[in-house]
Amino acid sequence: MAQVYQSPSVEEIKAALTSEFPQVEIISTAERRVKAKCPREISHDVCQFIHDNLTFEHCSVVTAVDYIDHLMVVYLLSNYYNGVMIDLDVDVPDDDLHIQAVTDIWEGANWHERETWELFGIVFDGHPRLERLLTPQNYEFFPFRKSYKLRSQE
Amino acid sequence: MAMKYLDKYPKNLAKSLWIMKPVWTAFKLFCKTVVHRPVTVLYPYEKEWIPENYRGRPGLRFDKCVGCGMCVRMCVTQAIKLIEVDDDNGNKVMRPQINIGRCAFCGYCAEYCPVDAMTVTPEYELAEYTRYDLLYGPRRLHYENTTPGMEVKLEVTLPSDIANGNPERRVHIFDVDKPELTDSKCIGCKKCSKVCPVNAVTMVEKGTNDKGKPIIRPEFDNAKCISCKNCVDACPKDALQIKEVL
Amino acid sequence: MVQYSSILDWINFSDPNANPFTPFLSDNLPYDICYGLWEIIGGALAWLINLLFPDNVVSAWLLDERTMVMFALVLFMLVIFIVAFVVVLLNLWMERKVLGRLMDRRGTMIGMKGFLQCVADGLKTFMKENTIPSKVDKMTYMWCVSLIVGLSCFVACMVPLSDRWYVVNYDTGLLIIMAFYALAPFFILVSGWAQNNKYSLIGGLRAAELMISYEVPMLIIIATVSLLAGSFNINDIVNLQSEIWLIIPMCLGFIVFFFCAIAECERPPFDIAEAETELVEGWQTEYAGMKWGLIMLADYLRGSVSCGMVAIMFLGGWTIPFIGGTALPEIVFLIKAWFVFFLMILVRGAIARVRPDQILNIGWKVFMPLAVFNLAIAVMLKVGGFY
Amino acid sequence: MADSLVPVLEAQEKMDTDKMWVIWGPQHPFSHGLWTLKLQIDGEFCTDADPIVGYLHRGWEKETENRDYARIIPMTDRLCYCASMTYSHLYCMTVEKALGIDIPEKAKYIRIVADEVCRIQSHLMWLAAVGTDMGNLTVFLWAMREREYFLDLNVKLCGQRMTTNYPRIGGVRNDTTPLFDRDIIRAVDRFEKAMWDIIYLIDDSSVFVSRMRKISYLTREQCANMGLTGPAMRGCGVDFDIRRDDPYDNYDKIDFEVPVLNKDTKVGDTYDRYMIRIEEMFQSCDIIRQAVKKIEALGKNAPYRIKTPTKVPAGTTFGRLEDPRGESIMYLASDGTDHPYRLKVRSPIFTNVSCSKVMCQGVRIADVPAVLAQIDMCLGETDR
Repeated sequence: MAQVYQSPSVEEIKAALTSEFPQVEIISTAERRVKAKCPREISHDVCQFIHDNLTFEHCSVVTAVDYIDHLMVVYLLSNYYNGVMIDLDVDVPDDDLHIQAVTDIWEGANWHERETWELFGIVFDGHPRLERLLTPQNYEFFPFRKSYKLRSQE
Repeated sequence: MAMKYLDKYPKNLAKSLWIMKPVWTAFKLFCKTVVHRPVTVLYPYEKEWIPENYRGRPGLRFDKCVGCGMCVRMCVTQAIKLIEVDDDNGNKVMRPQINIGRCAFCGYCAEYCPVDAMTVTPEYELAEYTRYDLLYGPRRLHYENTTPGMEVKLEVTLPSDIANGNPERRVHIFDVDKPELTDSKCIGCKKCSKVCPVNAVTMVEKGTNDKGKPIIRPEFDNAKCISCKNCVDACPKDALQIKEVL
Repeated sequence: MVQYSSILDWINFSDPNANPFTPFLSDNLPYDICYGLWEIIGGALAWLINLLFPDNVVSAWLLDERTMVMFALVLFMLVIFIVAFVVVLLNLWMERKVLGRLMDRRGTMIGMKGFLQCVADGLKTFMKENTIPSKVDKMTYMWCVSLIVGLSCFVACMVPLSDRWYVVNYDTGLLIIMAFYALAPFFILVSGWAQNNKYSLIGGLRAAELMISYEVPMLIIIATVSLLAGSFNINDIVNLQSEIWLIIPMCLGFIVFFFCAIAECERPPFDIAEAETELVEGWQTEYAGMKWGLIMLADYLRGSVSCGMVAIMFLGGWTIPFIGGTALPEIVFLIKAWFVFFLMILVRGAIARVRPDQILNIGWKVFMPLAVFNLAIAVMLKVGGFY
Repeated sequence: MADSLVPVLEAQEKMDTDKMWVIWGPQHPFSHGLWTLKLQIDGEFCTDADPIVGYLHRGWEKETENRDYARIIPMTDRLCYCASMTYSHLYCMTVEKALGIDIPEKAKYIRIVADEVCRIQSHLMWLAAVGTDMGNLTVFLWAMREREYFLDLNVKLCGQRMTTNYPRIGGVRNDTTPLFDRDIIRAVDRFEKAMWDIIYLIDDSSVFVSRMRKISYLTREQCANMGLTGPAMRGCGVDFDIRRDDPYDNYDKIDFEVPVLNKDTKVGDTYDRYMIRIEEMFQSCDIIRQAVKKIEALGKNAPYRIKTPTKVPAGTTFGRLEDPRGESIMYLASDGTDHPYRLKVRSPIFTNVSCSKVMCQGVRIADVPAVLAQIDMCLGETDR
């Protein structure tokens, strides 16, 4: 087990993430902000590392952006000791919309993942209850995809 | 700094005699409101004071309006439509008509109006018997007691001004953004001059082309221009662009 | 039969006490009024019938002493009920107005400083459609309402306004009132079950538990008071307080009885049976329109009964210390009852709804020992010869 | 938590009691808005809860995708009727971050003032709701009365009571109106006195306090992990406030205390969550006083709004802000046009209400409104 950072600084996060996971790419850093990108296969491990070793106790947002050729799952993770936030982007290919759920790490991600599933159709593997939350249960389409047009967009 | 409430509470409830203090507090207010009047406003008979800048229904000063359609463009709920009406001289002009039933009372039409013809008004009692009555035509939009305070000025500072150390100057956003012509794309169709509400676009001949036909190009009178973007929208070849000054 | 020519000959004003069939042993003002009223109405009726059909049996029957008493009693019931009803309307008006002022608003404002609003609301509920949910136990659903409302009206009429304004003057007057007062919660429980609704069921169960835990201290207090008076007769209890109100020696008892009375008529803050935020309307959830209006009326009737009981038992009823009776003892009594009601409104406005388990805790762990302690004080007073 | 759960568990062991699902909502006096709480009850105790939301889902995020940036601001006001100012502030902040511009000092302080007015009135709305949930209408009306003074301030500042439409990308809509400084200081002073009446009514009443104490314990770890944010979280020992720890818009230049309870024990009950909000209102008053002084120091003619480009460069960014109810985040993905490519709103209540399952376990039915009142439900932003 790697070192546990209580209240890590931006530089420490950068160093720890890249040393633990070589595939993680730090896109940019700013004051109290780290933006990183990681491949889909290790996303759960990265999240586990961020939660356990970097003391990011709180998962603010799990959401997705539809870039037509691929979808991007975004995790916004926040630290309660110094207010640092990690913006973790994970690309999911359009033809295989599966990603490991992080609900077992952060209970708070539960509803965010449900919402992302029902609006974008990204299946979170290992999620305890992947049901429709905001939209009616009988919907069979995913309304927030770019392929779903509003009447005014047509 | 100290906490004002957390320093005193939670406290021993036996000291406040369990429920005697709240009952006493309530009784004090009862006595107070028996002597004085309660704070309630008897609405239909007496009304609250509302400030000049209150955002009620939009108002229009008919004579000031140029019919540029900026309000239509900015309206968040698409409540505004330009319709053709007679002005005082009997000419046909375009003026906005507002469907109050759709209006969100955001005040954008007044804020972005380049000639300050649109205002906010303090009128908020707008119930009608039919939906048709909710359509406010240009004449009906006129509000009698319009004061200068009801105009919403769009006062912005340019970031470049702040960088130059001159942040005091405030400019009307429409004084600086002007349309710009990409000469190679222009086909001289005169559409921009037709749609311009203030006749700031004049078509001038800039020589002749190799076939001997005259080249007509628009020329912009920047003093007249209110940068309403009508010419930009009307241009079939995207030859016109608003140049944003920052 | 004597031949009378004029209508005035048919109407004879006699002393009701001279009638051998008079049901009341002492002076009863509403009965006297009704008797006089019936003498006019019955006499006129008999004269009219006699005019059409001379020498008939009906006219003679109408002027019979027993018939007079019967019809006078019918009128008497009407008068008593209407007075109780008006008192309740005034209570309702006062609650709305005082609660309004206490919350910094105005309360009702329609007609006569808002009094007519209560009438309008009552009329409105009567004009509503009579709906019965399809899955309720219809019969139980309906007769529960009638029983709750009927019993409450009954109890409200039983409370005497003065020594000359009463329905019965039994030696066990206080017990009778309490007995009927405690009956209604049973039907609340039954109606909660009959409505086939989870909210109603929980509400009904809560009403039952509330009744069980608050009836006991209440009855102990009543026993205390009657111990001091040596009688359950209301007149005796009032006469006992001709010099000093019982609230002074029995101040603990007053507090306990006051809160038990609030709980007993399910007024906020003890309205767990119809706790609005949790149980929508509790056991009244499925009642709508006129039935709901009647239940509301019953609630306020019970409220006014509680106030009357407190006024009789602790505030000297219709007498004023050292002065004794006044020309209008009814008004004195009502003012006292309204004062108690005002206190109830204050408590309602100031504190929140109490949780069911807390209510049981207060009932059994606080009020019950206090009531017993109060009884001990009363026994000591009695033994010491003060009463 | 242990205290209240023990009787339930014992009862389950001793007798085989039937459990009952009671469905509260979508129209129920306790739910401030349209949502459903399915409660599994065992006698008087709740053993499970399942919140259902979505009745008000308007596709807000999708709708913003075909509007230009300026015309989204009135829509942000409609996210929540209490915290309209903070949401439009958050939106403008996010777009400014995407544009990479810095707004004038005066605008920042005006936004702080507007935000804190919004926070106070939102907390007062919550206090009113607590009053009705506990069965006392007096607290409701007194709190609403105090709230009116702050809504009047909104009218004076931006012309409307609730849908303020005040912050703009690059500043605020209009300068503070004449005498606004005087009015706001008066309102705040008055409020600080009048607030004590409500406090006497609640905190000095054994009924109110005993109904909130010792129910629905949450530990610090639970709060952080479940995503419970805002005053509810700070009542349970999480010492975190975005205004202090991740400051935005000059909050770092203002001196204020963040009320946190149970820092040592790391477990808090409903009453702790209640107390935090009351103290926050007093702290907001202090912030308003300081910010108004700063505005006065900047002078009358200082710029308050700068001109911004209509097109936002491509990329993703997010803004974070301390809403009255917790942490709200807007995530913006732009593609270089004048429409957002995707705008995601992280509503604090959306996550807080998902905690209601844990919060309701082991409490009595009568406690459920008191426990869930601390979430301060608002469905506009939950369902979006």
